[in-house]
Amino acid sequence: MKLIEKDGKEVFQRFGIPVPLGRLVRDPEAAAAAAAALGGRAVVKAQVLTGKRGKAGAVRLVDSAEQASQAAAGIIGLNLGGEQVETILVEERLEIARELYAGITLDPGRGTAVLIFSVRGGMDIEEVAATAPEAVVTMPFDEVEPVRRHTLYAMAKQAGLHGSELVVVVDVLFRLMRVFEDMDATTAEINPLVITAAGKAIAADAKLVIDDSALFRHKDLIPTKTEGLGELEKAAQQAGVAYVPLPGGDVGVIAGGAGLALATMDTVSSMRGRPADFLDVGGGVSVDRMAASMRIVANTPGVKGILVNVFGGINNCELMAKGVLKAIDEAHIDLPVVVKMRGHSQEEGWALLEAAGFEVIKTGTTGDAVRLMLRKIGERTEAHGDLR
Amino acid sequence: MKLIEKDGKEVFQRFGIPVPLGRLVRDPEAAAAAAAALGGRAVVKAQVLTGKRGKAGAVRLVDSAEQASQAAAGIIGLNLGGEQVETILVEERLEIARELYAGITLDPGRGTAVLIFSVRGGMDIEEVAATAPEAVVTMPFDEVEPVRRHTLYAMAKQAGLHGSELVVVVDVLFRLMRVFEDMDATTAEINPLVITAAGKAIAADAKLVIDDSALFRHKDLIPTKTEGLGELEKAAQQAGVAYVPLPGGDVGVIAGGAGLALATMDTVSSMRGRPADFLDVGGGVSVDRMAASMRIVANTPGVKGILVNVFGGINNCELMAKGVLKAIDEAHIDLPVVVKMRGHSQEEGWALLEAAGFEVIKTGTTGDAVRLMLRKIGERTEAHGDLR
Amino acid sequence: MAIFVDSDTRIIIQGITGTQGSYHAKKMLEYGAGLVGGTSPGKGGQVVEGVPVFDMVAEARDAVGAQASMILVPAVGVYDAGVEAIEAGLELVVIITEHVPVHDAMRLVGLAKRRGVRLIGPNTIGVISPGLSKVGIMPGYIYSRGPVGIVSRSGTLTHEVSSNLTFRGIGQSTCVGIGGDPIIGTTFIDVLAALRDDPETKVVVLIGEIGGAAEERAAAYIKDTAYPKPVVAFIAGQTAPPEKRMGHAGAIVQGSAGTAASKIMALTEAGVVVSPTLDTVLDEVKRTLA
Amino acid sequence: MAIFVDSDTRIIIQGITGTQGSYHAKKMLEYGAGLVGGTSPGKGGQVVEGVPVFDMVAEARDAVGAQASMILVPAVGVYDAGVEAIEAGLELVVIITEHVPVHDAMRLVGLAKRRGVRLIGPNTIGVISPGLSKVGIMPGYIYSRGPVGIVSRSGTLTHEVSSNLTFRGIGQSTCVGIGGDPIIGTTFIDVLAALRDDPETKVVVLIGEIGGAAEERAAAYIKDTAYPKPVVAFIAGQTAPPEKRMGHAGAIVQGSAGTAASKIMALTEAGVVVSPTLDTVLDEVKRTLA
Repeated sequence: MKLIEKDGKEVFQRFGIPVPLGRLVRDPEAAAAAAAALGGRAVVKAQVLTGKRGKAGAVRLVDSAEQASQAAAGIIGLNLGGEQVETILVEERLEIARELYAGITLDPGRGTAVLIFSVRGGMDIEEVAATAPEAVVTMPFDEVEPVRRHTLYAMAKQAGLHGSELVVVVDVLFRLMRVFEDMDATTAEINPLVITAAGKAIAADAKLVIDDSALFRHKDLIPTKTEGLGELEKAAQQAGVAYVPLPGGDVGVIAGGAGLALATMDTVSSMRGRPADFLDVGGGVSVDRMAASMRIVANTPGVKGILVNVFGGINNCELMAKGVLKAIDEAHIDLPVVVKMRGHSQEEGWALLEAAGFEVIKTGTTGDAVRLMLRKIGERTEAHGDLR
Repeated sequence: MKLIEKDGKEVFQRFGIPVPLGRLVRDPEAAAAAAAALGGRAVVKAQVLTGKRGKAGAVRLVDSAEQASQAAAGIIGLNLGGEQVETILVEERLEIARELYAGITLDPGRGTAVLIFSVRGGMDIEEVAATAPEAVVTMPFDEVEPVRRHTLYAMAKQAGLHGSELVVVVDVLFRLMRVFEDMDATTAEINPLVITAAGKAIAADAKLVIDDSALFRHKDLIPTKTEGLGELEKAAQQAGVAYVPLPGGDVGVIAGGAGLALATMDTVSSMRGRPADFLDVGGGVSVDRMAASMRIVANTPGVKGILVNVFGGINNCELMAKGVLKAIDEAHIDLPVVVKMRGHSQEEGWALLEAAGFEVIKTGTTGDAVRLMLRKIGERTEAHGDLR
Repeated sequence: MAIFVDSDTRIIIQGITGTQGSYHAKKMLEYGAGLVGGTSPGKGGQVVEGVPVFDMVAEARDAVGAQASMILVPAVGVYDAGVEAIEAGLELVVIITEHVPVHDAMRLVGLAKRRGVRLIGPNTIGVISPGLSKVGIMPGYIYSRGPVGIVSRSGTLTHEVSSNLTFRGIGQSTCVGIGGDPIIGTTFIDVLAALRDDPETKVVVLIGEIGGAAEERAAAYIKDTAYPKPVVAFIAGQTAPPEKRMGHAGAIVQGSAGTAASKIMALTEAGVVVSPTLDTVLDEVKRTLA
Repeated sequence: MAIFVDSDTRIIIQGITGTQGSYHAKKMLEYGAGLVGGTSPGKGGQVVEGVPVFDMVAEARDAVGAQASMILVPAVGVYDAGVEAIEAGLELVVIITEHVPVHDAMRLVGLAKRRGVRLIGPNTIGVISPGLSKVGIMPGYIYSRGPVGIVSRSGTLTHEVSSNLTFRGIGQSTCVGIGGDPIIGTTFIDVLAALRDDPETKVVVLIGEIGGAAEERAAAYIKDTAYPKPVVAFIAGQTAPPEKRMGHAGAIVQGSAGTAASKIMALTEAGVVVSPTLDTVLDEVKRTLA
């Protein structure tokens, strides 16, 4: 779960990381009031989950309440990478002496997390990492043993800090480690970590992503904004399946396992079909979850046929077959359906589907299944030629 | 800091340990209402910090709101070991199948903490430990490495648990470990840990003591009741000195260090004097802290003279001498004062005191100082013989 | 020969009394795997599918000589179960459960490394040495014994490729699902290293997918070690739209890796035959074996 | 000879730039102790009383060969400072600070044990080998070199007994304040064991107080090991009113120990001469030495 900057900063603050004063607002009047409360001099920032803000003009410096109102009016409603700006943060402007970078994320290659720090923070940290790797220090850790404050001192010195900056920055790093661990974060990042003219370290931005699988440990975390989901995506979330609609496609894909779903989509594309979605039913599929998956894909715009490509491994072919049939029956799905299914309880699953008149791919490949699907869609389209 | 049962249970609950439903009340009417809300059947328990409740009749079972009112009236105002009952807890009555014991405390001998568990809980756990030590299992731990759930399973099995009881009890033990560690407890105890007829494990009592030195980490902990302090004790707490008045004494004692304070008291007693207090000024003594100590002891009932027995180690003789003189000057203390002082800045301290006309014990023993103090008190008493 | 598990491996299931646990106990026994017991705290003394249930892994280790564990408990209990298996000194721990918190996975991977325990998963179908044994949930009869070693991030793609091979008469030495999560105990490289020393394995099939840099690292390993066996690879998600990213930290760790193009290029440069589609994997394997 | 610290010991002060730190740096140098530096994060490069300040203990270890550290930072920072000293591999770590959270102390004691580091304190005056060196805050000139080893829970009682001995011409080999907190790194028994093997120490003075069971454990050690040197003991608080207790757990750990009577009886039974008053300790020591 991604958090908007302000929500991330509130978590940071709870862990003792200094953040600028600021307020979330939703209209120009409130922005003006918030800026006035800060003495007029402020930063106005779009609060979005994914889009890039800097170059899009969605972060603006203002010197008065009036300017804040204008800035807010200019930012609210902007579309940043497909995301509409609804909320903005009006925030204290810092007297910046230096901009550093601090980030923690997973390092799958090591099977650990990694703390990344650089005295060259700001917008271009990825470029720094690529062009001047010596300016970026990294420290892997796996939470089995605690990371010590003195270890962070050694790291920050290696990065070139000294004196009182060393102390204030290490304190932020130490607390950021706690945020990362205690909040089950997959990313906890401060860019820039500002050293003010007065020598304080303040998190001028916050990027915090919480592991979805660990949200049960953070029930008190109520985000201001979550990713905007369409109706079908909400239904998918509720059903517990991973679903992404793909505009312009016509072959509905339901697969067991993300890898198989991707490969099925690839196979469709390789045969000049167009997948209409990615849907992974996940493990431990019930009749209802399978039926829900069928309904979601059937309702995905443009879908002309549904290809079900599943295995009885952690799942059970009989239950999945029942789910397919339940959806067809109850939701009156009138689309060609091809099921490729094998594994645990395959005989039972096959029997149910065949009794209902469906053709089942038993030992054929995904390619065989896709071919059949495309043929069926083609036949149907020809038959309904007048509907084109 | 000791917590009353109800405060302890609220901490337990926050950590997921099941506790009975209950409400704190301060009068019989509220007790009746609380019992009625529980269906009439309830337990009414005095909420005190130190006194023993069971045998004093301060825990009563009731079957109706009316009985709860009567029980509350009988308990409120009781004096339990010097402590007045002001608050009572009206609590759900559990269907008790078994009573177990679970406690965690420090084990100074090992330099660790120790988890203590027994399937023979209830009132007499100390006797069980003394007479049937095999019925009590213990596990030392020092928080350097985490205690695992499977380790607790092994311990609980060793204590004789099995089946679903094993699961519910280990869950409570695991959470109690978290209470102990995360809350900086010096004692976290559940006696009895009740297994209900329905097979649940519920903390029917709570004894929780938080390390005073770690309270800075628990600023959100607002106890319902803290130990009742007299005016002088409050002044001592504010000044940051350890102070206990001793009724019936006449020799005021101010010492640096608890051990020296105790030994000074012992020396007074061994010479047939009667110490009027225990006061340890602690380390890093300022002029003001020393002056406050002087004022507190001068105002302790019965005090006829003040014996100051300190060292310049972590403290400084000059500052301490200034504090003594400041108090005598500003608070017009007209009592014989004997100062035994040596160590860092002793020359400066001695000079100040001698310039003000005080006799200083420089190389003499505590015995020498006490002898002089008693002689001075004796002289003063004789001189004021008419005041006897 | 096989890697990680063979007919002598004494296996338990943690969570054997659950629906999944008891179901897969039955399937493992039907397959002939050496399932010798299971655990479920508070259920010690029960019997599931004829094998004894213990409260604790250490008891199973002492009583029935457990060497390997398959963890089938709900995600919330995986950390405790994993720590228990690792600290009981088992040799192989396979975590089937999906949606395990990634910090829990990371701590388990760290503990397993320190203790020298082979941890596979989480979020995996497990490992099968067809015809000998399995510590996994794969349907046994779509696998068959033979010369192809398979390593995959995707469980169902492992089923797909193995079953397609099986139906065409080509068997497998050992198939390892390493799991689809970002932090896993056993990587492509670990499995490649083990398969290298397995005389029965003549060709290795590596099944990857977009995201992360595991395939790029595997490619580097194959190149750096001049890997002595032919490797056929397939990357799923070649036509998927690119993922949106948040923050720079992940980008710094990952560099330019993650896309299908990056992976295919890295593998190709390492001398791996990258199959353009899923179905052509079969042809590539056949050709390589010929 | 001396225990724990002698004239060769290379000492640093953690927190040397603070009021207490710089004051005691001066006092240690005046005493001739081998103070070679100090630490204070962010103050690396400064100089205090002529010795260099470092940001980190490891730097002091590498640059000036620090072997021992005296920690004089505020209570809230003691845990980090202690961990740093222990993990830098120093041999002796003395925590002077009082009011250290007991869980912090416990974790430090645990770490020091695992690493084989001699940890003294917290809440102690430290250790002095009179005339040679000290890692402590005691006023040096009330101590003098001689045959009496002293171990005490109370810092000021150590000053008292040592100064009384000094003023009467009896010196000390090493005096150790073990600290007044419930959880401490070095116990009576640890010091007794070290003094036993110190040829210069002819008699041991053990200064205890009411509460806890440390004196009872020391008595058991003296008895069980047939301790070869005479021990003179004093227990402070014989006339103090009994403390109120809460909960049973402490009572179970402690049993009947804790009162002056219990301690005096245990020590007497172990063959220790227990001095009835503070002043008579001197007479007992004199008699024992005669």
